[in-house]
Amino acid sequence: MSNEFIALAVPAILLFSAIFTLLFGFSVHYTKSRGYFITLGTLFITFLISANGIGETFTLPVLPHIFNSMVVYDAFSATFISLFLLGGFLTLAIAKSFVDNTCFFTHESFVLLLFSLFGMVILTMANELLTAFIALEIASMSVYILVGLNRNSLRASEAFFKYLLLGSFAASFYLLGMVLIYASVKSTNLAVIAHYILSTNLKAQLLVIAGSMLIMITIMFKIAAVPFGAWVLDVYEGASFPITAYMAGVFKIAIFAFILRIFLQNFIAYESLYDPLIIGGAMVTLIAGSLLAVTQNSVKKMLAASSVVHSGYLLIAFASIGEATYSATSAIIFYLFAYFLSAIGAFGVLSYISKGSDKQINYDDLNGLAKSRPIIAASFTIFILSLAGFPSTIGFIAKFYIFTSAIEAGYAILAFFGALAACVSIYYYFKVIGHLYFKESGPVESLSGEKFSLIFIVITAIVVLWGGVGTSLLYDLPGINALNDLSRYAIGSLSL
Amino acid sequence: MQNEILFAILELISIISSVVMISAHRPIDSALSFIVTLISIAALFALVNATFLFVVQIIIYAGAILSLILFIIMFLNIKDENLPDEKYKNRWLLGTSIIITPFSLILIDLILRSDIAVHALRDEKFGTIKDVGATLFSQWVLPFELVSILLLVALIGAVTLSKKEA
Amino acid sequence: MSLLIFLPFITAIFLFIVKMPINAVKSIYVVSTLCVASMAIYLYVHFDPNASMQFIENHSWISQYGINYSIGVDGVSLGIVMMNALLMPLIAIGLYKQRDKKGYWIHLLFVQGGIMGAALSLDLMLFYLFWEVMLLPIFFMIGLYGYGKSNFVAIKFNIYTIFGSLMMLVAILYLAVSYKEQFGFYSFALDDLKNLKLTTIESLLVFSGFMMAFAIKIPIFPFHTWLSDTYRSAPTGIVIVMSSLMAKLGAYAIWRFLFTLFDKTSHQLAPYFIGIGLFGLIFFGISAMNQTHLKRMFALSSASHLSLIVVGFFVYDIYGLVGSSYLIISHALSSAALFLMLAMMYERVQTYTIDTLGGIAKVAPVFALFFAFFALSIVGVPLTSGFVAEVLIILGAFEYNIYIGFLAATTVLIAMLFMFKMISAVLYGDTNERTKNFQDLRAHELMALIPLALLILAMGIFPNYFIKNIEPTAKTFASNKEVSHHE
Amino acid sequence: MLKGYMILSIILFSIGIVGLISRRNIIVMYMSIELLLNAVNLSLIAISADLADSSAQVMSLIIIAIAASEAALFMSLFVVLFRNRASLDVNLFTILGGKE
Amino acid sequence: MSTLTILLFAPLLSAFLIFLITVLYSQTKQYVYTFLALMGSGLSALLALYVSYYSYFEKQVLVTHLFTWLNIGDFLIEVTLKADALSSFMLLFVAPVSFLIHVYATGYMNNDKSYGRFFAYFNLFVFFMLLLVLADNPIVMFIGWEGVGLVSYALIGFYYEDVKNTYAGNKAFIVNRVGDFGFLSALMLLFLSIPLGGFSFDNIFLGLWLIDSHRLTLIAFLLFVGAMGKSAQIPLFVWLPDAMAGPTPVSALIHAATMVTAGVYMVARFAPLYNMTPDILLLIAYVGAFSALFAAIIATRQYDIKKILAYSTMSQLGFMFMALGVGAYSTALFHMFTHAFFKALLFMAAGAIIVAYHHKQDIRELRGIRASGLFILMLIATLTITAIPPFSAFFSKDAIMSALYAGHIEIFAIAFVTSLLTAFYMFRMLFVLFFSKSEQRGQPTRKSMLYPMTPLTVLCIFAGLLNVPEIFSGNLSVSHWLHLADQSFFVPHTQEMLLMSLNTFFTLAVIVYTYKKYAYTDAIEFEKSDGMIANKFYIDALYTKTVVTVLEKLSYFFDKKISQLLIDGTINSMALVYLKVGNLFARAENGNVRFYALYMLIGLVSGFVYLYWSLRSFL
Repeated sequence: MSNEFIALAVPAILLFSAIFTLLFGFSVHYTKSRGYFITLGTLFITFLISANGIGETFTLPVLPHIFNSMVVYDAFSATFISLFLLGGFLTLAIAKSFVDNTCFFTHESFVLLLFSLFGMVILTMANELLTAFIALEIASMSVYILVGLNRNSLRASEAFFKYLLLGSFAASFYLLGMVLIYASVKSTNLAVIAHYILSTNLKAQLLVIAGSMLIMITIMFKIAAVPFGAWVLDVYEGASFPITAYMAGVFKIAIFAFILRIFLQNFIAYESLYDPLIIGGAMVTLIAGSLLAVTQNSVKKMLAASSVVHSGYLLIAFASIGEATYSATSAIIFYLFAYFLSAIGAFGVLSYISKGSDKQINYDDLNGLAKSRPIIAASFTIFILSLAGFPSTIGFIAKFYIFTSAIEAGYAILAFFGALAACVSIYYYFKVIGHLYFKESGPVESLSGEKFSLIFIVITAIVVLWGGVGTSLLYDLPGINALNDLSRYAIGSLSL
Repeated sequence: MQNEILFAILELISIISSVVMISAHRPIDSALSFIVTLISIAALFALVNATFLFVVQIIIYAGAILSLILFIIMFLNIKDENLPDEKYKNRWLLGTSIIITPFSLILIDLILRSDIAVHALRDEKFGTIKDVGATLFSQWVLPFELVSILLLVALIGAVTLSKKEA
Repeated sequence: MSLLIFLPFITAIFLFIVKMPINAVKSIYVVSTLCVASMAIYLYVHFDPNASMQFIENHSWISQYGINYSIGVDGVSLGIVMMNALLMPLIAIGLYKQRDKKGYWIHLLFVQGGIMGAALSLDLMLFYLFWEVMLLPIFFMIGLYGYGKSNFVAIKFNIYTIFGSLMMLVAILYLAVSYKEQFGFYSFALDDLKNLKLTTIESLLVFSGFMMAFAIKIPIFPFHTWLSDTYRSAPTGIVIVMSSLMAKLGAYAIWRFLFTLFDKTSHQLAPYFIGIGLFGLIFFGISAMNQTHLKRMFALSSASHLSLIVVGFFVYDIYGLVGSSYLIISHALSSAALFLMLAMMYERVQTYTIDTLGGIAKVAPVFALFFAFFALSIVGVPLTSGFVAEVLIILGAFEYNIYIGFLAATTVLIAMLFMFKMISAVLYGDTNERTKNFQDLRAHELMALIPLALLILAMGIFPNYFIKNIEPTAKTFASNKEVSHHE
Repeated sequence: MLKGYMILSIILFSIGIVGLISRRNIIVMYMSIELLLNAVNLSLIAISADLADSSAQVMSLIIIAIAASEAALFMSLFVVLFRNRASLDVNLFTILGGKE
Repeated sequence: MSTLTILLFAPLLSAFLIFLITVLYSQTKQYVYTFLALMGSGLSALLALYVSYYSYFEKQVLVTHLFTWLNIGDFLIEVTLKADALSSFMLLFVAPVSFLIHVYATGYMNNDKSYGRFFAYFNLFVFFMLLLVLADNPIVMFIGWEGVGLVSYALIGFYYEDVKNTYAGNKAFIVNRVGDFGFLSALMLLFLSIPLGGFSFDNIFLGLWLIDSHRLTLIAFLLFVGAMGKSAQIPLFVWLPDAMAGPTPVSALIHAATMVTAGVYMVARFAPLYNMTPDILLLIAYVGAFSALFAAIIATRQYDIKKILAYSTMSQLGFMFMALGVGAYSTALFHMFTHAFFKALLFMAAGAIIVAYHHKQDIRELRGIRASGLFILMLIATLTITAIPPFSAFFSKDAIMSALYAGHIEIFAIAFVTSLLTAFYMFRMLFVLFFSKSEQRGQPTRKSMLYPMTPLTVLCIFAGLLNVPEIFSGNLSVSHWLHLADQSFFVPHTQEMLLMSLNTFFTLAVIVYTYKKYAYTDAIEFEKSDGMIANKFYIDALYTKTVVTVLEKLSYFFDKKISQLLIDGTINSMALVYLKVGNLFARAENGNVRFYALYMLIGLVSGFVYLYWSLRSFL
């Protein structure tokens, strides 16, 4: 049932729901939990709708006459939209206890969340540079605000400030890049650009190359690749846990949806030009992220720094796209999925432990958690293992794909490098587990058990495990194979 | 020829005023010189017959945004002692300029090397409100609508963030 | 046969979920491991020595990448499987009165499953999965139930071993990708990958990737520094697993993977590894001499013997191969028994330090007898299985090169250097405050030790019965050598 | 002419970047960002004129709108920051980051 | 169940039963052990006599195949018992002497709290010794060989409450193992050099001629290293004196009569091989000669009664090796035969003295004991060892002397000096013990200890008759029976007679001199106990310095310096450096947003520079 209606339904429902919540928020009937469940329900419904479209290859320009072919709905976007809608859903579901415990999480937050998802949906579907930019801005701006929501917190406001300033700075590169491309191509439509690149010689493409470089830099900023990702530690630290999870897991997916589309459709021709840059970037990112992660005392900052490392892994696959398009792309998709599950789980657990407070969770705050909350500790362990890429978790399979694609592309050295970074990551990840299990706790605080969040944490943990060992032996459940198929359909729908 | 001379003058004005903007110590000076930059840019718009955009630039930038900045500066009542004491400002300016030079030069070089000019003939309608409007609503409906959402988001954000504590 | 792998897992998960008293946990553990043991014995009885790979199971797992769940057993892995199946229940029986933590037993079950899986895997990815997975419970057990700076040690051990594993992972992936380039599709199956043609440099690099993992796990010479601290800190169950099973698995993997995949490279590098092995044999043996901590001493002693095993493998003739396989089993039995006894001793005197012990033979003659017996079986006195293995390895070494042979033969001297001193200091002499109330072995402890002792004796007196299952497999490898030499 | 505009645009863009990085005053930083956007707009208009096509002008218009929305956020940011810190010195906003 | 099987396994079974009873029920009455122990060894002694009889008179070889021990590739090891002449000859004295010492031990160990354990070991020892003797291939022989060493280790450290005893045991086993290292290496080389399948003695000897002579020399040498260890020859003799820490029956059985002679047996066993390597034979002769002399010299300054006997054992073993070295294998064996009797007797008597006199062992403290029975026994044994005719050793030693005389005169000279020294130190001990002005009375000796000495005394006197040389119109029946690959040599009868008389004369002279010196004097008290001789030529100290200390230093160096400091230190410092760099790097993450922007700018600029650089060819 993949027709225009569905293509429009998802953003429309999100938009509608956002505005409804905004208005409903002013009504006397509004309570936080109502707002919460409206949002959650919206996410769930939209996820179901978009998930309907995945699993086959199709391309569908949405209202091409009205929208001037600026958005396109294809298997690629459907896959990504489903992914981050699911991500948003899980984030919100796990954040239930956090939402309940904090006062700054008002109805505007739900509205902004929905708007940001709307922006991501459009970003994923965008087939035109300016549209993509606006969508990106919608999403990022919502996230900026979400970061700064807790305006009484110095940390939050500072994080907001940094994110906003640097984000705007980075965004202007995109615009400059767009203009440079436009100056050459005389159009901003991706398909036209692709055609231009294929049909002209390199001399005519100098500005296109420079422009694509600038656009890439914005993207690198968003996915926090070194040296453009210096903000990530501070912002993640300042933001509240669910928002951090949202940024780390969900937002990244949308960014990658766009970067993959634009790279695969247009700039793959410059692959040999870019590869050294991306490889260098991947290496620097891996090194810097690993270095940062080992020095952190706060678990949250450690996870933030490690998300830089994960960007490094993604860049490895990204570098391999030119030589091993299919496997690298599906590796990226799988990795994003794996990472968002694990990161959302890990941050979710932290937010669950923090009970909505602004407190920084240090390693020592985890001491003895295994005794007081064994299930939480076990789930946390699973997420951590998955982040570390330990076998039998989804994170391992993801790394496996990344390394395979790197080797397939002839960059065995990158895979080696990634392995080294993974080895270092063992240290800081297992430190967490060590604190969870091996250290005696101080006075045990009783955690008010929010069942709802707990259930979703556990479900996420189980999915993480299943993603690691899931086989097609049990035919009823989609396993690793199913995800692979999915990404294949998704890539197939791009006009390569 | 006349255009070229005008361009050169405006170019100089805009560059100088923007340099002043980034180097002035007090924000109010920066803001004022920024207005000069904006107006000169608007004039550059006009130079190529982009009349509508000339108007928009004047109204929105020089009028609205800059007023807002000035308003904020005054509203916050920033005194001189609240201003950062920028001891190493000039060093920073110099250093950053040196760092950025390759970037600028490379881009300028690329622009000079590439063959982008079409020299299409402009008809009379060009740059008028009608022309721009027609293009906007025939080809750029979606971005236009999206921008409205963006503004809504910004609005919500601004309201939420600057709200006093409940 | 999958049940061998998954029964421990299933039991572990069951134990984890269901709340029950600790004795029930132990009983279920014992029953489950005994089930595994009986299945393993069934396997052994029905094992056909002359067929190569048997009891094969094959299911598709990640089909795009040609990763299969594929397991099977041959003469080499049989030993590991048997040891794994037999030692695990004995640990519980021997330590029945100790270790009243449910997690301890659950983790041990996980380890068993992991080792079983790794020993049976014929698919490299599957092997890697199990190889890594068994680290986790080990990590937990060291951290949770260990002694001293267990937290630090656990993390250090983990980083050490995972470093090796990751190198192996890259190597495995490289193989699979090369396979795809040459044959058009991915495969991680051992049988497929051995058809690969790699350039010398490639195979050298990939080989070292694999070897890194195995070398750390075994450990051979410069990669051993995790060893003594880890053994010292780890709880008994894990020490037994590490010395008897995990390290042996590393040695086994050399045969299973390196020799299968890199026949030529293995031969080219054999002299170096023999050199390292011999050096390790002597180095570790001599290092062990001055140790005062019993577990450290046995750690180094294990390392010494494992180096000998490596030598045996790399001399790569039938005697070396069979001898090493036999030493894997034999040393597994002996060291398991010794570490079990150390745990029993620790329970009684709360110390591992040699200097604080003495005179145990006087108060606990049976304990002393068993302890001495197992210690001697490590030294490799005749009638114990270690003797047979050492003779074969030495024979193999002599066949390889006479000087190598002499160096390998020093093994009959090395182990004695510390073992006899240790026996004297621990068992003999007069009793002191700590040891004067040393209680002799209890019934359940005997139940665990007697089978080990009998097995060691049986393997020492009637080796042929046991070796006939290993020999045909070794023969095919040794004859491969002939072929590749002629090439 | 087009190239001249674009070169000017690049120069202004560079000046904006320099201002953003060199200045500690947050308001000046904001204005530098606005300068970046204006630089982009300048190019767009030039292209538009060169092409005699008003699409680029529309884009420029949209960019102005985006700038406006950013302005809204920045304004509220100033308010929040000044309320919390009573200063606009960027160097003081470093409670995040670094090692605690 | 063949005879040989029963012969071999009877002691094992009784050892096992005794052991089981000890473990299961510690209150068992002593006579149960006694019964079991004597049954085991007695049965095998009887059967051994039968087998020897069978072999001697019927000239039959008994063979029993038990099972296949190992069959890999060409390495086929069958556990087969084979009683050929040589084995039967060994059985002839090993099993009966063992039995007698068992009987003796029942008295000696009476009321010892580890009575059961003792006999378990003892019977186990007999089993291994028989296995060694009966083995028909070197690997099984090696098993027995190591087995006796092992039991010897356990028995030396029998009184383990004193750690020193166990250290003596350790020393014995370790030094023995050095020999075994050689033995095992030799066997491996031998196997690999022989192209034929199977590894029994017969096969080996069949294939010998195919082996390259250098290789063969090496093998022979390594085999001899094994023999050196077991038979306490220079340089691997240091364990034997210390081994006297065990109970006296142990010394009698293991370190005098049986185990230490295994080296001689082994060399004799490999006689065909040695005959092909004359260099090594010469080496053996010299090693034997020097060992004999060396031990005899040391023995002259020893005061511990058992140590004197230990050195004399070493010395006698030296004689045997001299004989082996000149190819007189059966002569060596025959000396071993007589040696078993007189040395066992000496030890038993010494043990009886020790038991009677409150476990004193120093002859200076034991001076003037009054025990006529023991004196007679001791005297006979001492006369035997000094080869006074017509005691048995006269025949055996004389045969050796004449063989040496025929072969190597210089070795003969050494042997001659040694035999004089033997007379000196043996009689020194005898005179100091029994001929003294002072007087000591001890407890009476138990019957069970005295009785087994009687047959030994008889054998001491008459065993020589079994191999009476031609000169006394004998027919060398033992030599003929053994039928070894002896090298023939010829000494004219007159010369031989002369030698004998010379020998006897000088020996008697030495005895007289000794009597003068030690009987009823205090000469023993004035001997310096700190000279070179008394300190055993500092050989022990030398070994400690060179081997033990070096090893300990090395151990320290390996563990602390290389492992912990070098390797682990490197790894740890790598981690530390990493952390340091991380901290340094974290400084860059200073929270200042301008710096973040600067990093971005740097990234941007470098990206563009790279781009420009790589596009340069198109520009």
